[in-house]
Formats: sequence, structure tokens, C-alpha cells
Amino acid sequence: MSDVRDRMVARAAREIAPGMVVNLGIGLPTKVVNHLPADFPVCLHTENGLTGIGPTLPPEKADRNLIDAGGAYVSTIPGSAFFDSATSFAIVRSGRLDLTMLGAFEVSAAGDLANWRIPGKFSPGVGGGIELAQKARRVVVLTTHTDRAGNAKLKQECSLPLTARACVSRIFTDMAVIDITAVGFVLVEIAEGVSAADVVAATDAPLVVPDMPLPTF
Amino acid sequence: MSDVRDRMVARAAREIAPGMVVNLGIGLPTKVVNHLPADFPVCLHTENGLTGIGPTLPPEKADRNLIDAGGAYVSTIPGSAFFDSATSFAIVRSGRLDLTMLGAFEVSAAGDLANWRIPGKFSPGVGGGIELAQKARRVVVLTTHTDRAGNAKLKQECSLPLTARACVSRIFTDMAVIDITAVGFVLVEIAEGVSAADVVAATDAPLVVPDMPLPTF
Amino acid sequence: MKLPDKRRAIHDAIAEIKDGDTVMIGGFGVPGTPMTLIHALVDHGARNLTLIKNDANEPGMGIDHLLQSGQVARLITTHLGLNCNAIALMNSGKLAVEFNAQGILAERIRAGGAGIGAILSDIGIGTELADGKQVVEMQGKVYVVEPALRADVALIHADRADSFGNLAYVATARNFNPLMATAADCVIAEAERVLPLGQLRADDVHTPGVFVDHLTELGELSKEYAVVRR
Amino acid sequence: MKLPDKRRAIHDAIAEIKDGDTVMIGGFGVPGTPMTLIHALVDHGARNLTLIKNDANEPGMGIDHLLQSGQVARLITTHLGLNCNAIALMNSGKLAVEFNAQGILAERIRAGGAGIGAILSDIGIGTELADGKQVVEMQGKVYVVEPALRADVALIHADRADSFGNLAYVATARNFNPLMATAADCVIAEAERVLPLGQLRADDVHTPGVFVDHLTELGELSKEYAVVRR
Repeated sequence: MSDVRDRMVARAAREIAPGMVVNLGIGLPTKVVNHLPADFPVCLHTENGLTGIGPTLPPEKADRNLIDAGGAYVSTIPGSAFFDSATSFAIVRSGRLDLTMLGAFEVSAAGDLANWRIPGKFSPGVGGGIELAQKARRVVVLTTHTDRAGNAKLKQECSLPLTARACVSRIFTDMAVIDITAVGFVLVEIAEGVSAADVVAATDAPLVVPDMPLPTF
Repeated sequence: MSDVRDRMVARAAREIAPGMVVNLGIGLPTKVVNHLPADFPVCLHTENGLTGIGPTLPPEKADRNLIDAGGAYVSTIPGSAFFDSATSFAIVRSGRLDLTMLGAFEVSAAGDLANWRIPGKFSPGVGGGIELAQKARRVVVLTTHTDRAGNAKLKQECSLPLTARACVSRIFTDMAVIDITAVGFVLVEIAEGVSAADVVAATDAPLVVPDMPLPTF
Repeated sequence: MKLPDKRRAIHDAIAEIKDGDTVMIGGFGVPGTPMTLIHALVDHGARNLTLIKNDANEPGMGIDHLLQSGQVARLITTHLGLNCNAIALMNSGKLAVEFNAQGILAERIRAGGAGIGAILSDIGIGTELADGKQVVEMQGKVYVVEPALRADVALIHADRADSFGNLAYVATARNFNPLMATAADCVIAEAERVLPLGQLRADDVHTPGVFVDHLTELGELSKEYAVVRR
Repeated sequence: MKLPDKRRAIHDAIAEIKDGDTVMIGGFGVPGTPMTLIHALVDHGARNLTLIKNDANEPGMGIDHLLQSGQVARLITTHLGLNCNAIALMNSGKLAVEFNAQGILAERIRAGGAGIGAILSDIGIGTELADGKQVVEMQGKVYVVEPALRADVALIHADRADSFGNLAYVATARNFNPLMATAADCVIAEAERVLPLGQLRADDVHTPGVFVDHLTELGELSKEYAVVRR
């Protein structure tokens, strides 16, 4: 992982407050766990039926019956609990999930999230994404600021099918930390070596840039 | 228990086929268990969360955490399982309960059952009775043929609030075994020392008496 | 990572309950009834409560203390047959009682804990229990709408817990406890034993600790938990 | 009284499956997928099946065998991302696929097992997943009706069982298995170990045996159950 992506993930890890129950989506969000202190009080949840996720294990140490929702072989920690798929989403939908960190294809200025389907190209099914996006108490997105072709992922309106409306509170990218507010995207932190003008140029919607020095990460 | 009631309960016990899952209601039905052979293959269910009910225990041998839905201290047998109240009624409503034996205030010729409420006199709540009556694959009633004042419990129409409509298949009383059919009550067996005319006189609805010798119990 | 410790003094936990709150209380008869938390709620004194509980226990036991102290305005339940005090309060109009079919009460609580709005059920259709309820036709069949139930607070009795609040129940003391433990904004559990993290096997947990807010370990059990000699 | 013995030869149990049946299959990825029962269903050859399963496993594993043998007409699922074969079948129109939100699929199956008609949910409102679904207004809020799912047959993988069919699962191999084990007219379970009655503690049973019709003990596990090296 490039240095700036590593800093972005490390910054996202600071979003996790002590005592939270957190679900980390597949991809970049999963890597957030590497930036949490060893004795940090947090409970990680995975959709396939586990609270208290421990370290990922290599195949030779893996338990064939113990994976996370992304298919990675994980482990338990003291106090882990297993449960069925209905209970797993009861946790999500009833408000016991304090925070989820998800990937994104697109995020709109209203906080709409599109991250599950690209019609004609990629339609593997929604999995648990809708419920995480719609029901976690706080939803933040980790994503590169633009796609591989350089197109903005932060847009006035999403063009792809939505996962959930008005669900995203904050976006961590390799360029910036951006909040979704009543007035749309607001720049709150910026990556070292990136200018506010760079972020504005890479964002396909108005971006409020506060008239004050911004923290860097 | 008087001799004829004992014979009625023993007769009802023969209604249980090997392999069945059975719920025995509070009162007379509970006593049916005393008439099952020791190695009879059957699974008894109670609403408060147990399959595989074992013998009732006196207070000095009782487990404070192990009761049936009527509050009696019961025991387990090899293969018993405990579960929560939602699972307990999932068993009932999804068709896994082969038979329930219930008490009754009134049963109508259409198989309507009233056994939970006497307005102005007795309204303790319905408990699990509605779901047992409505959803067990087969519902039979154990009751005295008449109430203490001598009034018929088998009537053309119930006058009390219903537990469930058209749910009862068969009634075991201290006078007879009576089936509910498309043409109403049909006498199928008779207690020793009772005449068909006695049963007709104690029943407040037409009773079909087959023109053939009836088995006795 | 390590899991947070939820242990708290019983009166601190109960202090969060406010006048007018809806309180779910586990138990079916004596087994699973959180007798100690109930006494703490009597001491606390919150009034005008709505209780959700399978039954009203028996005179002088369990929630009968809350009924007798006048703290309860409304009771959502299935059966009061063993508590003549509760029936008398109901009949005199001092206690509003809503009766549910037992399995439907369980499902409504479970729905609240599962973040579902309601279930569609055919239980009670054709009887007075369905009177006045919203109905929906689906695929040609009529169902009653049974709305989810949630509470401000749930009082839970467990056999064993760990310090994160993972709970395990024993025998028929399970009953409504695991359902209610998912369906309240604040879940307070009493446990006969609180074990160190890791001592409750992950496969044997009945209620995941993420649902539990406060946990208290019981000392010697009072007589109310014992076998009832009638 | 004693509890009946549900043990049966695997092919006898599978023989009950008919062309056109709806079959629920447990598992989330490899863990909990009844690999041996799936192979028996391939051998059996029933066609025009509707499968209900969280995912389509991976190429050459689990239900991919049933997809490749052409026995499956329709798949009700949540995510096919790890099986390019399944996606190709879907895109070519040879396999009808109905996608559900994962927790809603779980709830629909659970509702089928609980004898409930449907749940009312707000999941997916405002997205294409809610398009065309029946809606109901309750207490001023709009919900979609998510009908219960039941199957003719459920294929279940358990870690341990007793001869009555009480089941216990291990780790994340639990997933959809306990839900599906309640929601089919005929429930067939494979277990890694079948213990004598009384060896599975009553408090540790995850699926009560009353839900299980047929039970088979697995011998040595095939490679498909092993850790996947990608």
C-alpha cells in the first residue's frame, strides 16, 4: 500500500472511539484494524456471525470453520461470540452497530452511497451492504478519491444504483477527509502534499473549503 | 381421580402415535403422560422452552430453573433441548407440533374451541392457547362432558369468546369419545356403564350415533 | 483489541430508568425473572411504567412488588393466572392490561430487537384478539399486523456472563430473556456468575454481549429465586 | 418416554427430493455448507430446482456442482461474487437469480420457520431492491412486505448432533443453518459427529431435534470442507 493510502487508513482508524461496535467492509476498511492499539477496547462485528474478530490467519494456521464475511480466515479473542445470520443482522438493524466503514463506487453530496452494482458490468448481489449502510449509527466511506480512470467518485448525484440514501457522514480518501453536511461536501482535513485546489478539482460537486488552516494526515 | 376419568385419560393416551411431537395442556391433559409406556418414542413439548419433558418432580428434588408452562417442576430426559420463547412457538406455528391435547369450557359442533375467557368471571389472558389450538396439526380436547352445574360443554355454537375456530378434531370426555365431522358431533366410543342416550342427553347439539356397537373404554 | 468491560453497580445501572419508561422484564414464572433488578427498581421508585413481561409472577414475588408499589400504569403480557393481585388491579381499572398470544408477544419483541417494523400473522383471526388490529392482504390471504415492541430498558436474568456482557441461560430460565435482551435501548443484566473473558465459549453464548449495556453479578440468591412450595 | 432415532442413510434421505422442489442449503462460503448432501443431490439428479442459499460458493465447490449439472432453474441468494460460473449462468439467462439483502434473506427464512406470513421492513426503500414490492403503511411510516420463505427440503451441515436430531454448529459454520433447519417440510442434516442421546447438553443445542427429519453422520471429510488456499 502506498504511503498516502496507509496514512488514510491510519486516519480512518482514529474515527473509532473506545467501546464501539464496528463493522469493517471488504477491501480498504478491513486494513483499518492494523492501526488499532493492541489493548484498544473495541468490538469488531462481521456479518456471517461473529463479534470479537481476532487477527487474520495464514492458511496453515486457519480454522476451516472460521472466516469473516469477505472469506478471510480470522480468529477469535477472549469474549468472542458466534451467532446465526438473523442475529447478526439484528445487531445491525436494531442500532447496536455504532460504526461501519465501507468502500464506495460513488458518494453524493447528500450522502447517498452507491457501492454494489454497475449495470452491465458488475452485479454480484448486494450481500449485507444495504443493511450496513442504512442502519449503522454512523457510516463512513474509505475510498480512493477518483477511480482508476481518474473519474471523481464524489459527485453531486450518484449515477449508479444506490445502496442507501443519505447514509454517509464522512469520507476518507487518499486526498482528504470530507464531511457530508446540510450544505453538501465540506473539506475537514487534507493529505500532506495535497492542496485544497487539488481536492476541489478531483471532486465532481461543490466542495466547501473552510477559510482556516486544515489539519493534515 | 375417579375411575372413569382415569379411563378417559388412558384412552386419550392411545391417541399418541410413536414418533409424535406432543403438547399437553394444563389440567387433565398433563395426566396423559402417566399412561405412556416407559420406552414409548414420543417428544413432549412445553411452551416455556423445552422439548423432551421428563417426569414431574417433588419440591425437594426440583430444579428451580426447570418448570413446564403450567409451573410444575419437571425434569429432562436424554436428548432434551432448551430454547427461547420465540423458538418454542416457531415449533408450534410452523407445523412441527403433531398433536396438542387441551382443556375446554365449550366446544362447538364445528370444532370451535372456547377455553380461555369467561367475561366478567375469568380473564387471566390467553397464554399460548390460541397458537396451540390454531396451529397444532391435530387438536383434541380432554374435558368432563358437563360443567360442575351440569351444563353441556359440547354445544351447537360456543357462547364464550373463542380460542380458535374449527380447530378441534376429537373430544375425550368422561362419557364418550366424540369426533367433529362435516356433519357435526359423531359418537365413536363410549364409557363403560354409559348409554348412547345418556351422551345425547348431556350434549347440547345433535349427536350422530352410529347404528352399530361402539367400542367402550 | 480487547472487549470493553460492562460491569456496573446495580443501583447505578437502574438509576437510568425514568418515570414513564417502558421496561421489559425477562422470565416465565420464577425461572429467568430478574428478582434482584426488580427490587432495585422498586427502591429506585420510577413511576408510571409500562411493563412488558410474559406473566405477573405470583403474589409477593417478582413484578408483583412493582404492581403493589403502584409504579406500573400498564402491563403488556400473555397470562396473569397465577397472580390474583394483578387480576384485581386489572379488574378495578388501576392497571391497564394488554393481552397478547404468547408466541406473538415473543415475536413482537424479537421483531423490535431485529429492527423490523412488524410481522404479519394469522394468529387470532376470527377471535376477539384480532379485533381492531390493522389487517393486510398478501397473496390472497389476510394477516393481522403485529407491530414490533421495543423498550427503553430491559431487565435480564442470566446464569453466566462474561465481563463483555455475553450471556448464557440455563434450562427454562431462558424463555423471554434472549429476546428482550435485543429489544431495548438500555439492557441491564444480572448474572449468577460473571466469568473472566474467554471462559464463556463463543459457541455457547446465547446473547451476544453487543446487546448488553450494563452487567451486575449477583451475590447469594434471595429466597425468591428458589423452588416454590405451593 | 424416549426420543425417536432420526438416523438414516444419506441416499435414502435425499431420495425424497423431487423435480421442481425448492431446496434451502446452509452455509456462508465453505463453513456450514453441506458438501456431502450436495453431492448426493447431484447423484440423485432432481432437476428444475429452486435453491435458496446465501452465496453460490466458489467454482468447483458446494452448490457450483448443482449449477454446473444444470439441475438449478432459480437461485434466491444475496451475493455471487466468488463464483464466476454462477454469474456467467445468470448473465446468459440460464439461471434466474433473485437477490435479497443478506439480513432480509435470513429474516424471510426465519419467518418461514416461525409460521409467520411476512415481515414489514424498511430495508432497501429508495433503492431498486424495493422496486415492485408490496408496501404497507403502519403508524405513518411506509414498509415493504417481505414474504416468508419456506422450502420443500433443507440441507443442513452441523458439527455435532444426537440421534434425535438435536444439532450444534461450530464457529461461523452456523450462519444460515439454524434458520433453514426450521423452514422446510423435510429437513436433512449431515453432522460431523452423531453422539448418543444425552451427550449434547440441552442448554447447548442450537437447533432442537423436533425440526429435523433425517440425520446422517459424515465419515472422513472430503477436501471441499478444508481451508481454501487462494
